[in-house]
Amino acid sequence: MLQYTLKRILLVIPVVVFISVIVFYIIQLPPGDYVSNYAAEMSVAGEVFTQEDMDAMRADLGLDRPVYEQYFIWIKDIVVHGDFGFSFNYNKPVLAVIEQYMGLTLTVSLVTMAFQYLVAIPIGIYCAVKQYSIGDYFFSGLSFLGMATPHFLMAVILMFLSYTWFGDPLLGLFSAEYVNAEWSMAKMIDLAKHMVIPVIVIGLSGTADLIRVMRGQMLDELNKPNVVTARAKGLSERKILFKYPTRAALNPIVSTFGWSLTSIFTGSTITAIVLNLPIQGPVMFNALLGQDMYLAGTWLLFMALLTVLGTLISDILLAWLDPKIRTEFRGT
Amino acid sequence: MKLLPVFGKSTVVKPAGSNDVNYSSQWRLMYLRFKKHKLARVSLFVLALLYMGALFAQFLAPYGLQNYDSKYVNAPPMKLRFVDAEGKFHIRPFVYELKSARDPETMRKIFTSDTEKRYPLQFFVKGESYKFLGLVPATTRLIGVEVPGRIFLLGTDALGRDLLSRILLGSQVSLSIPLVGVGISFVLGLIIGGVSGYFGGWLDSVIQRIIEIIRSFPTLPLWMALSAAIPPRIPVVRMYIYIVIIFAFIEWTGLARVVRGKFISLKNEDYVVAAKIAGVGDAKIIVKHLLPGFISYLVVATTLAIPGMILAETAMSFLGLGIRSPATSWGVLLQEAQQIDNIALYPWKIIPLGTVILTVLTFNFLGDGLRDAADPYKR
Amino acid sequence: MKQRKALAVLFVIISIIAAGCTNNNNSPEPSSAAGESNNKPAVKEEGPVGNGTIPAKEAPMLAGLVSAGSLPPLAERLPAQEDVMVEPVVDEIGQYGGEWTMAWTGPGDKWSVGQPTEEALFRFNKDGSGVEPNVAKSYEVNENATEFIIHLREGMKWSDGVPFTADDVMFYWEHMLTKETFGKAIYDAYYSVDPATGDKALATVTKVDDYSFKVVHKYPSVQFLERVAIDNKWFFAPAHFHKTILPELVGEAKALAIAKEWGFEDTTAFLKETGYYYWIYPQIPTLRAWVAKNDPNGDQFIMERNPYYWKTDPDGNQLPYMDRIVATKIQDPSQRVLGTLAGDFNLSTFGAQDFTVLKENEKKGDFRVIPWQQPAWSTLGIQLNQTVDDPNLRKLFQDIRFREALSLGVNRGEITEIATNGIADPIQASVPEGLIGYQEGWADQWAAFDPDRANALLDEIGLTKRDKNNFRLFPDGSDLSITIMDSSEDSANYTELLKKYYEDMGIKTNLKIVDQATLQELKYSNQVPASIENISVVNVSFRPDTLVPLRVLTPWYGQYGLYVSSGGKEGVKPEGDVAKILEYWDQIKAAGTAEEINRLSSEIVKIHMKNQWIIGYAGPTPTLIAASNKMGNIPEDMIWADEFRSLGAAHPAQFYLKQ
Amino acid sequence: MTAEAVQTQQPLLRVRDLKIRIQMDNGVMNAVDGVDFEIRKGKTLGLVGESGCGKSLTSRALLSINPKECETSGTVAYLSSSEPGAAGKPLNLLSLDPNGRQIRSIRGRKIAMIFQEPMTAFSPMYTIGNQITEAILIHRTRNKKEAKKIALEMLSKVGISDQEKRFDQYPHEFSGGMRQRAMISMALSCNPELLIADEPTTALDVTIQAQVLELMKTLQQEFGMAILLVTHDLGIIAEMCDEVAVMYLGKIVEQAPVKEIFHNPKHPYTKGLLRSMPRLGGNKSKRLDSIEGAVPIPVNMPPMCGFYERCKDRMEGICNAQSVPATQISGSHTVRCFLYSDQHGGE
Repeated sequence: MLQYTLKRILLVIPVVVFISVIVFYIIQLPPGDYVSNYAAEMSVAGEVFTQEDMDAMRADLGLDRPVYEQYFIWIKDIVVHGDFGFSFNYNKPVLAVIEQYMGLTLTVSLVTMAFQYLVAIPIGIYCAVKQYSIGDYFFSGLSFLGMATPHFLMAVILMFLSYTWFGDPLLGLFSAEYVNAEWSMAKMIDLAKHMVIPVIVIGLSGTADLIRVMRGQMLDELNKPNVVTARAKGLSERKILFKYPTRAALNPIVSTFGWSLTSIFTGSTITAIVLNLPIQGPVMFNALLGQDMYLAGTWLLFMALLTVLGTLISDILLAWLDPKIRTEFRGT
Repeated sequence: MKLLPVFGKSTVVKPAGSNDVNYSSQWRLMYLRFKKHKLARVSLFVLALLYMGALFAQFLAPYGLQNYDSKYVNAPPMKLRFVDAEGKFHIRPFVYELKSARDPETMRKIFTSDTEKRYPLQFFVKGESYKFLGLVPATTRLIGVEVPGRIFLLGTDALGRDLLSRILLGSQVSLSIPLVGVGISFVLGLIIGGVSGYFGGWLDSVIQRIIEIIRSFPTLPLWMALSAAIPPRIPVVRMYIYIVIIFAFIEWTGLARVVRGKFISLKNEDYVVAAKIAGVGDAKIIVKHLLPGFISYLVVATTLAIPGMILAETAMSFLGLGIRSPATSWGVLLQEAQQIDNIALYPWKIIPLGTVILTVLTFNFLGDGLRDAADPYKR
Repeated sequence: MKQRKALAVLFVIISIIAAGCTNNNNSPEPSSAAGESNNKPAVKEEGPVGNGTIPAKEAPMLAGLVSAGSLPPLAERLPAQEDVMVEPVVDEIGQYGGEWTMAWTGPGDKWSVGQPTEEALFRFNKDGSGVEPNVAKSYEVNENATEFIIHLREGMKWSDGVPFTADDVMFYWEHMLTKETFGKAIYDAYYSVDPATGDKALATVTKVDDYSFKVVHKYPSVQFLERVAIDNKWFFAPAHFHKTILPELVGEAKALAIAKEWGFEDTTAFLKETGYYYWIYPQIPTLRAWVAKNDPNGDQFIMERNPYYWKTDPDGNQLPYMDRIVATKIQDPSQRVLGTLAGDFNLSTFGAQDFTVLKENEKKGDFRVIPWQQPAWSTLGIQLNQTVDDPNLRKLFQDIRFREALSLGVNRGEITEIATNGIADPIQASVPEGLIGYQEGWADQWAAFDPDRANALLDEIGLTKRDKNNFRLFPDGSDLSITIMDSSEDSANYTELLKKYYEDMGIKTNLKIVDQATLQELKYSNQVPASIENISVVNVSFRPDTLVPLRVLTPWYGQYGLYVSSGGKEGVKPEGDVAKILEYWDQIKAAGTAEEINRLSSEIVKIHMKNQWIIGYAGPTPTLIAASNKMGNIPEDMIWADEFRSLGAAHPAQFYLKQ
Repeated sequence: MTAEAVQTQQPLLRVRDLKIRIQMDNGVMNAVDGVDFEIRKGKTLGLVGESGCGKSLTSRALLSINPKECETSGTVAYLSSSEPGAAGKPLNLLSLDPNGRQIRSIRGRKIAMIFQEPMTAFSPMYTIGNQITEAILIHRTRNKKEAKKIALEMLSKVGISDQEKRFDQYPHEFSGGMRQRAMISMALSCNPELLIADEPTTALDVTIQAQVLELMKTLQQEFGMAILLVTHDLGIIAEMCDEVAVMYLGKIVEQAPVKEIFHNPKHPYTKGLLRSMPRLGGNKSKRLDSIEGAVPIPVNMPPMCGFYERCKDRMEGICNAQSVPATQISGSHTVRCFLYSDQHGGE
């Protein structure tokens, strides 16, 4: 197992290096850079920016160098100093920007994920056991509905409904008075209130998928002879259900957890924009739009790393969960 | 609690009707099984209707995509009436003429029905000219009212265009282009996943790493670069097709992984090993022995991927990367609907959401039905 | 709209005096001021000053601090009694307390808190007719407008309690502005031009005493104060703060260390941010009514009242009335609307496109919509790049008949109905009535919808060949198409209609949306053949660069601007009427009197009228201010112009919330 | 083999008129259509028939572990002294709630079952030990240590060496034969009175088959349990059984002691089956006989002999006109065929 893992990790390194090159290249691809973007933004606000101003700014930020030079400087700083560069937009080191949003991002993502798994797995089991029952149709229909509605539209509609019914569109994650307040019970409640729409919007689609997978897996597992064996042994139906099919059906779901690693951090960018959530997704989107390249680059690199690691974790998890593979490694 | 069917291999084959069922081909079994899935059958029917609607959209839509009219900006859906203001019943449904005015305070357009002017619904009326099926020039449209009357069964948009027409004409893009994308990822996923799974070894290792790289590809800046790079002369629909194709070139990885997994598990089956020992060529083994083993799964996976593409189109439109009006897709319509003032003031603009949901649902149900059908033995 | 008429009257006044404000303002005593002794102060004072009988009052929030001993008493915080600036209130004396809640998109949106809180040395007066002292108490000017003595307010303090004196001005001038430490070249306002030779000379600035300084120009600079109000706004900086960070004074290494401490990579960005965008940094003292309190990168940016603010209301209450400005970060414009409807934001500004949704919800949301007119030539229009790369296209765009055809071939009635919801008038792009350069009848020039005439013109130009889609071709048979570049989807409805009208005339029209950085880049590389940007300018002599090709900015003049800014090294040499515009501009810079400037400005505008490089399809629309009904003292008949600092023109320090 | 003792033994399980109907789209399938048989204590009954004849459904019906789509009727009287039914009457297993406590206390403890494919019958997720002790923990002891001891004992009984190590291994680490041994040890771990073996050796290769069968026989003698052996393999029947019931299309067409079946088959189907069996010393060049045609689907079947279509001796107008009653040939030999029935004489 260890050897396998090590081998996989070693393979990750060239992949990540390659990705970092692509990432950097792609960020550079759209015409214009941070300076032209900045100049355009400030022109809108009525400020005068001359070509000299822009050239000077470029020179300061090192944007006048060739792309490959910028790349090597960036990578060198990462490797040598652990310095991921500087965010032009925030006037802060990239890591500080990422850190600023990490807490709430994780909160939103983990709550959403917990919601997804806690809701989807029981419903998936239920729908499989009671296949073709009214409940099955109801939950399947509901989850399909969640999946079929584009997130951004659902978010806007829920926000508007919340405004018309409760007079509060529940924008952001906190009401204005709590944004900078110390943590307190009231702030927690306020946060919980503001989490409802994101959890529904982001969670529902994922839930739909999970329910489908869980239901399908359960249906497969319920038809396996080992269930009959267990029954012939005299086990109660409940015990059978949880010990055999559920356990087996959870395997693929647990192992896909690695795949969703990236979504923990990005969340649903579009939804977050619509709902004004102060999380990483929109920050990175804006970094891309504004060509805040080290921020965007670091983030994309991070995401790429997570994707690769997620695949690795999934593979290892899958191997670990499958006794067949696990024991093979034990033997060697 | 009672658990579900438990037929070991030795038990009765669940026959489904005809006497020679034991000897039916896999496809026939699928068909028989599929017929049983009521929801899937209904979905197939609905989808067929939707696609027919798309095919004949120009004929079905009362108006064209550039039928702007400042008089009817943001007009609510008209009621199709049978009983007129005097309580008289008409066998032929009709609409009243819409009178528009502006609220001087809020500048909102206010529409009232002019009960004096009645326009009966007419069939096969002469309207704007179009090309039937894109080939035959025609002017006849299925429904309409006599000029100068107008009929907006689902209301109008901010440019005074008929929403019903836009939904119908938009379905031509929304229902067809995702098929292209899915088709491409299907072929790519099948070939590359198959090669990776069948041959294994270093080839597999390389392909898996490539897949990892593609999966972690930053798509957003890629789209942004593309939209800047694509020359403006290219019609938006064609530009969108390009985007979908590129999308497909990224999306195939998921399918490839599935195919690879299947190949790995199948290639060690006795019958495949037997064929190999017998000296059957790789290509033949793949085509003859491996593919039939799970082609049905692939069909299902493909069916289930289509709604994802349809939804992706709406998201692309949100980011301003998709189709742009006057070319219309459902994504464009939803993107217009999501503006807060539209939801607040002109809620009928959300109607296209209904068709999107309907399509996505029916594709999913169809996929489910196919999945059940593909698996007659519940393997 | 009705309001236009009212504003028109207002504008007439402006137009008469705008350029010549210096003369007008000082007409009672210009000569005497120059002749009399320099230490006699107060040539002209703005508003009643220092009403000794009413003791000044302060906000409860500060009173608490004073009694707790952490803040000096009010009398010590305000300038000397006669130097306190009394800010007239719009409607009534307000109440203390409350927060101005608004939406902003983050630090990039710094101007939306910057303009309303801005305290310029001289600011435009309420009707925009000229400047008045603001941070300055008064000024004196000699007859030929070469010597300006500016007096400051005695006892005035920075927001950290350090006295504000002429040294702060001198420091700014010597160590920051002329050293160009904050990323801006020395502003044009500080140069004077020799009318004969065109020689440009930098002014000298000297300290007179602690509360006055003198600016001396080599050649007359009639508009110096207005230009400062537009170009530089603040002609001072907190010396005691900048002394601690400027590399010149602390050394490069130390400065870099400080920059890093602040989180910056290098000193350039650090100095630019601290020297120019200082108001969003809580560490930097300002003269503003509210000062930054927290990190602007957070989800909520807070500015709190400046305890040393140097203005009171007529009753002697220290301003501002409201305790805080709370700017909540939003990511999508719809959140501003929704937040306003829900009462989350009590004072926000909107474009005219949100008019209906705001108006419909006025009652429910308990707010009111106040329209401020914009000095815009049009809200919907098109600019054709006169220097577009394609020679065929350039020839076409430079053909006045082509522009006339494009103007006539579009139904302005439909456009205004659909794209501006009936708010704008269906008129040509033109100077609004009341502004410098207004021309009778211009609004109707080529404004009728006449597709026949348009087509006839196009045929006359020689665009008679058509391709298989019935689009016109150039006489040489090559493809003809106009590509409109834009950076947002906001005008999608309009561009869609435009495309239809143009294509009805047989002109193939493409629309390309790119992000704004790309658009900026494309402008520099002359890749923007047509744009739908609009012109909004109060007075061409104040802010010439949209109408005069001085640099790369406005799409219609394309590379002409680059030619001028690069001194002829790059770009396209202006010819004909464009060259004439530049000539007039050179004359304005050297003009000795306001009348002269006025006349020349009108000439520039007339050339624009003749050529109609900027075609308009819909007249100006107002900027909307949605203010909670609890928010008082917001003026209604105002002009929304960047020159007047947008909302800042309403003097937000005297806005108050009814408790 | 004690065929002569068959009649004298006490019945343990008496099945009467067992019917299993499955609702199909196109009608009702009578998968099991009126089956009667008895299983005697300590004896082995073989249930033989082609795939799809209903033998597995029948065997599972005894424990009510068929899926709920199977409508089951008839009686399965359990005549064990230790498990009396209400009012001293024999307990009808079919009348019990299929998920109830009572039937569950019989499953695994009194009547145990082993399956055709030991790979899939074990869950791959848990160790063999876990799955064996499970039944012990339900039925015999709550003490885990004790349960493990019993399980280890059982494993050694079925001939698995190194039990301690094997106990913690997963099914995939066992060979096919070992798995089936483990399965048997699991089934026998609670000393059942009846072991239902559903094609226990089909998935094994021939040498292992013999070992497993031998093991079963040995253990039967040791534990004194009865066996219901479901198979399609007449060779196994010959080796293992005391009595044989031949099933065809949901019906038992012939039932007799094992020697009787092999030496004196009556039903044309039984004869056909025997002919299709390879024989030691048979003519190698001759192809094995097979029964022509395929088993029809018993959906909406009119009352007739199910073998009619494939029968060489069919009598038109008789065999396809009415349902076939059982005919007693001798005391222990019944057959369902008009050839031996008095009823067809009435034509």
